[in-house]
Amino acid sequence: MSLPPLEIVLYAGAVSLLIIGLAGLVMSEHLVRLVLALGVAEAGGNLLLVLTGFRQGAVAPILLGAAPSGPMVDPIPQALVLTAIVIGVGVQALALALVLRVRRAYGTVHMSALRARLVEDLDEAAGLPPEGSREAPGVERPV
Amino acid sequence: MPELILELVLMPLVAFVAGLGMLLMMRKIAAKIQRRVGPPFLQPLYDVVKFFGKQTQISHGLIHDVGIIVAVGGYIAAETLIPVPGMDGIAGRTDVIVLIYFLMVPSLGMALAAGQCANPNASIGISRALTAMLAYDIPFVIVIFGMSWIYGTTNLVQMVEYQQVHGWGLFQAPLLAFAGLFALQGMLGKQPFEIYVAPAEIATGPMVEMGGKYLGSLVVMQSFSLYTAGILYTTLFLGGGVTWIDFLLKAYLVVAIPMAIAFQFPRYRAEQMLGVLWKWPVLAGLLGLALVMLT
Amino acid sequence: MTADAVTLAVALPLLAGFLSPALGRSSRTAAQWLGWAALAASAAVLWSVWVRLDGGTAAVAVGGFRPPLGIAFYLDGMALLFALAVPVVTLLFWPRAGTPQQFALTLVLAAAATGLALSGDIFNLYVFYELTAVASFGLVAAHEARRAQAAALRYLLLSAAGSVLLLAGIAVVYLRTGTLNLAHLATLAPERLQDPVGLAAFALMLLGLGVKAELFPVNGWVPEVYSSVSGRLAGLLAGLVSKLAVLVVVRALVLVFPRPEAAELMLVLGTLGIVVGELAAWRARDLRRQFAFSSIGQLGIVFVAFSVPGPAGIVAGLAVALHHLLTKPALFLLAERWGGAIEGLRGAGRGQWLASTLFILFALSLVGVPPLPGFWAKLLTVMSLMEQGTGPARAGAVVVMAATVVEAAYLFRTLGVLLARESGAESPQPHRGPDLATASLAGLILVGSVFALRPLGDGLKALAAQAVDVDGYVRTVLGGPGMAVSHPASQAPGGAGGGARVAHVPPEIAS
Amino acid sequence: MTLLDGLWAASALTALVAAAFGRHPAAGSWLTVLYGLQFLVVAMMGGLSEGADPVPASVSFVVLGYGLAWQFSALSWFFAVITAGAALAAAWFVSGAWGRAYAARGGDLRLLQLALALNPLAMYVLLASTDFLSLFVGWELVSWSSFLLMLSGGGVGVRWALRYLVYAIGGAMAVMAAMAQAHALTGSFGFGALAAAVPELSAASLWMLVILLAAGFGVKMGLLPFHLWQAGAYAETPGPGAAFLGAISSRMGLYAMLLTLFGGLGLGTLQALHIPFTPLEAHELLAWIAAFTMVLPTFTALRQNDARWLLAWHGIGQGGYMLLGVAMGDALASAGGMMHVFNHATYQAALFMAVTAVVYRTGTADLNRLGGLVTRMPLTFLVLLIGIIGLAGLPPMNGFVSKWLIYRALIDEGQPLLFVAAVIGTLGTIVSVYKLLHNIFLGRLRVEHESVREVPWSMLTPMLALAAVVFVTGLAPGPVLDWVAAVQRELGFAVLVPTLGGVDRPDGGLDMLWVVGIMLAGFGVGALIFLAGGRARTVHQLDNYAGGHFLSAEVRYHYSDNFYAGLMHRIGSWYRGSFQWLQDALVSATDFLAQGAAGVYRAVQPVTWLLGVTVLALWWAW
Repeated sequence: MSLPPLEIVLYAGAVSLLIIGLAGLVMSEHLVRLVLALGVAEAGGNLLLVLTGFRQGAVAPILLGAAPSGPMVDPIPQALVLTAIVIGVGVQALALALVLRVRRAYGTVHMSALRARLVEDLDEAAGLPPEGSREAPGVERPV
Repeated sequence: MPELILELVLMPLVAFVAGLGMLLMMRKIAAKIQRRVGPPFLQPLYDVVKFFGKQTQISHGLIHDVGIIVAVGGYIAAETLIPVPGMDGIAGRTDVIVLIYFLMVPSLGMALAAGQCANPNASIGISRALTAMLAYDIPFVIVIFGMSWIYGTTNLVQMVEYQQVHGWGLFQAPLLAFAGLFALQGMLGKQPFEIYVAPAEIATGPMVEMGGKYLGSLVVMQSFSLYTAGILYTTLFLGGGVTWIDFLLKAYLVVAIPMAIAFQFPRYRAEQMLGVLWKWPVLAGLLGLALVMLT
Repeated sequence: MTADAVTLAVALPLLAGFLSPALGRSSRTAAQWLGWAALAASAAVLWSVWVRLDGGTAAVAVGGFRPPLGIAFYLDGMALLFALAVPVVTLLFWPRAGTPQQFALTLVLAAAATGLALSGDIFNLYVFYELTAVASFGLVAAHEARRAQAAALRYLLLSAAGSVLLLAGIAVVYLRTGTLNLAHLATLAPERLQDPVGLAAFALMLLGLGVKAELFPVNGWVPEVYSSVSGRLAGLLAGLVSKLAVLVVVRALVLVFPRPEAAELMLVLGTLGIVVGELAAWRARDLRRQFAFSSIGQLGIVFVAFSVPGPAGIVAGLAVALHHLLTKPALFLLAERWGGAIEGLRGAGRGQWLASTLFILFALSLVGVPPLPGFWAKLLTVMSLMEQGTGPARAGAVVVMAATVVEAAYLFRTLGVLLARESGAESPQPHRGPDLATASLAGLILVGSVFALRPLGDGLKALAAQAVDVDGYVRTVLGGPGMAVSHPASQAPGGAGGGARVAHVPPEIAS
Repeated sequence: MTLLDGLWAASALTALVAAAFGRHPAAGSWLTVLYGLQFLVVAMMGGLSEGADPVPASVSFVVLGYGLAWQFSALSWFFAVITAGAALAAAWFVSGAWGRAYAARGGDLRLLQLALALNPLAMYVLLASTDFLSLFVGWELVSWSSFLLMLSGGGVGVRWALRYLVYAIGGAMAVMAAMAQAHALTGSFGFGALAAAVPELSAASLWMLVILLAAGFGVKMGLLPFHLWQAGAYAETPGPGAAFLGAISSRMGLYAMLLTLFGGLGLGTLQALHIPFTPLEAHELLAWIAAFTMVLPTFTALRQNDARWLLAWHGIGQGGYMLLGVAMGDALASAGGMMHVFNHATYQAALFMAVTAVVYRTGTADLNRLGGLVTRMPLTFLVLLIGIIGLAGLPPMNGFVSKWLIYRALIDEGQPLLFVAAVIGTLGTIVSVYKLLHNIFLGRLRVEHESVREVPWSMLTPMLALAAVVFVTGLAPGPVLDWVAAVQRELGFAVLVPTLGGVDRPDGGLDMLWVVGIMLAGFGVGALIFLAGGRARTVHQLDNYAGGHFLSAEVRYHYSDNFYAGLMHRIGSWYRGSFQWLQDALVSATDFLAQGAAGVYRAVQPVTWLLGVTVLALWWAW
């Protein structure tokens, strides 16, 4: 598949954004950073989607009267990406709301601390002693 | 049919007499080795009569009696399973495998009787006796297998016939014959494998609570066991007998060998006995078996 | 009622979902009844369509645009079966004690899940998938305990990352084919997608959808969420939502990516999921997490079964999936009161004989004891894998069977604790009536299906034959008889004025 | 309605009555009558052992396109008659005083009765299998019903039942794999199709089938190395349940092996299947596994201090004789192996019942806490004595006949090592069962057992009946051997033509009528000789030689612990617990893997896995 250099740059940019976003999701510690990383990844995904309709030198497919001469870009991805952006924004808003509630409940915005507290909470809710060095199943082994 | 019944009566009777003779021989050999004169000719008979005639007879319960009856009766019955010159008894209807398991029944009877005595010394004796059985029976069954393989039959009558045509088993499988003799030493409970009888220490062994006719029955049982072992070995390796004279001669000779060895040895402990009997006769037996089966 | 009425099955719960908070302000009971009515109506619509189709297939072009331009609903046995399961299961697992907001979210979840089952367009699938996700985040976070919010946030981050991958996968597919309609894709796929790029697109979509479908290893949220929320919600997510995600994957696999490599990827990840899920369940120290991990393992079996090409795999996968749909939610309901540490449940089952009996029944069926349905499902899976005969398939069969041993070990170990003669320190409260009733219903269906094995088996085979009939799909959607055009007037949700987060959906449906 | 339907109906009725009225004191007798009815129905099918046509069931199903049908043949009938007899004896034993005492001690009598009734029902279903599918269905039913029976006592039994369950499911999965493999190879579940396809199958496929089937069914039989569950699971089951399980339950594994390996694949296939780089064929491999199963568990039994455990371990060992006989495959050996199923069921049930009777009276089965009971429970002693003679395989009991057939065949076949192994197993059994008998019934009676009485007739009757069967079928093995001959004919083995007393062959046959007759005559003569002596006086057990000490009730004058001290001094260090170690290692490995699996879900950020697997998947896609 031979693409024009511009498109290569554009695709590479979209994929890079996606990878940067996912890497941020893996490596970040702060909850807000995580949400931002998610935003970056989504931007990458959206860019990829909208690029699928891109044609170099093409015009917007807006039909006013006569059809324009020359190539037009594919309109469908643009419609799709609009939807995807809206969804993404909604999800990010929800995420931020949850970050706020989590901060209020746990007093931390750090993922590792949150994870540790969550596990404690889960064990407590189940009436289990915290899982420490005692590497044994909860009940006797079946055999 | 009447002939068969006569045989069935005669075979144990002969066994009894010949067995008492073997008992006498044993004591004579012991005396010779220990440079004593030894008992008179009829001493074994006197012993039996004396034991049975005793006034004080102590029983420890029904099973004590039943066990003794099984011990003696089992041997009496077993005598009809081995062919002797002129008499096959029911040997043709059974085989050597039946015989070796049949011979465990009297031992079980003795074990029952000793166990019922409620004396731990007797129980210890039985525990050792059963351990000894585990020791000597393994080489012995190897021998039985080998001889059955050679003769192509497990029928003792046919075994004798085969040997009378093709020569003695002793020459066909000398290693197996050696293993058999070794096992015989253990089977007879003679030194160095006599820990379970332990005749030198009356306090330990199955006989500790036996007296009177109980002990007398055990003497009878021993005489049967000597005779049975002798003729079984004769039948397996020495071609049985054509006439009673050569048959009994062979049987006495077979029994004399362990006797002669016995009185020159001290005693092995139970675990040592296992070690010895599981090593040399088993090795010899397996080697003999390999020679027989591969050639 | 014509086939295009099925849009109502999506629209009615959605509409009710938007009305519910407003109505709930004045009367919670009214909101609840509204929800029930919408779901019942949705079920009725789907049922009547199913009856009318009578084993046939149909396509509905929403908004009047003829495929492949517009977006389409595709109706066949498999789609309708799962679509019908949505309102029914949602009704059974209705958040009875919830707020009107929870009702709304549940209704949106039901609407989106129905759409997921019916949709014949991959971008539309993405939208419904996102809607399902958002509704489930909301439902998880609505649980009062703070651990639910933390779990919801972590769930959200993972799920959103998965969605990005799904979107990327869709972008790749569109890039290569220029279409989003599944039927159109099916015709184009043999020449455009049978290469590494196409496979990569499938991998991205599989992993993206896998988050919801509890596919290994993108299911890190499962134990956290299921042990944070109520048994009803856990049952709904584990039983229903995961199956619909699987359904979408299966559709994509059958129609667009019929390549052995694609199936193999599913097989490998499914196998690993079985291993990891069952082993983790073996070590789990409380009942909820045990069931959560066991659910991961079961979904692994579903993936493994569906990975077998041809109708045999579909039959096996459907059997396993439906069986899990029946048993696992019911087990989560039982875990509602027995949710604590397993060791603390000593003797808890004595005196609660109905619950114990149900537990035994579900455990037996999960382990696969004939003649219970679980056995037939497992047998079909193993046989289809062995029949396939390739190395990975055989390995999958071995893993399925080895997992059964582990599963039996922990389920009956737990049962042994529950029925122990001596009792624990404190005995848990007895089960709530509705929970037990729902679980009993599942148990009755389970036992009842033993007596209907023959029709069930035939039915599944018919469904599977239809599902693998790619030509039939294409014919139904792109032309020929059975195509129908829906009435724009039925697209009511646009005017419903729901929350801002979902406001973009109605135009999408109506577009 | 066929007789098989009748049998199922009778058995199902028994289960229903047990479920409904099991707790009621009078239910025991009614249930016994119902078990008697089952036995009667089985007996009415006796024509099967004389070459009558198979008895089909009138129910059949079609599920997912597979037909499910059932029928009884000579093989089924042979196992069914044992099952029905064992169930009848066990139910009779429960019906009276034992059941009441069990309920009074807090046992769940209804559960026990129900489990006891479900087991034969499941077995009748299994025994009527016609193809892999019905076999598997029946197999699972049997597994789970015996699981229920093991559970029914609660307590320690639950742990053992769970261990059993893990083994049983593992075995069942092996069977399922074999079944799916057979279906993949032949396109059908039928044994006939498999047998027909054998010539076209590769050695690898055949080996896979043989190993899967042998392992799967071997678990139930307690074949090495899958035997660790059995002793504990059977021993800790409530007494009559243990008697039933010990008698017949694990023999279902042999039935299934006979049906699939020997009937399906065929003995000839096994004999032609060569193990690379060795002189062995598949059937010899089975025989060697059987040989190890005979020897090792028997010597484990020797070390047990609990009577029930000792018997259960012997049960495992005796299973080895059955497989050895069948695997050797000639007329004598296979007859011996199959007859041993019958013989073992009779004496093992009697033995478990005798031990249960002792537990009923004394409250313990600990061999170091008993002794001297022969004076108090003479009939139970008699049953135990007859039972152990049978178990040890000594004349005149039936156990000897089946073992003799196997020994004789091994000599014919020229298998010295297997022969020696068989004899070692027997010798170990003799040594071990004497300890059982001695420590319970012989030696010194303990003070606390002075007032013990014989058990009531409701318990004695089935025990004595079983003991009588052990003796009578030893005296005249012909009828049982006739049944076995019918099975041999059905499965395509060489057929043994028996006489009433055993086997007539010139080069060493067996006529038990003569053997037993001469033995009894010998005992008679022995008794005459004994009575010729002076009249004996019975003394009290304390009137004993004690090296000068004066014995009193306080002095413990009894030898029981470490009964074979000398033997253990020699072989004690040979007990390595290797199989236990293997099992523990497997469990530990699973646990270790499970830790790793649980670790997947400990990730702080699960997106890590998402990213990782995406990269891997994309890399793989290219």
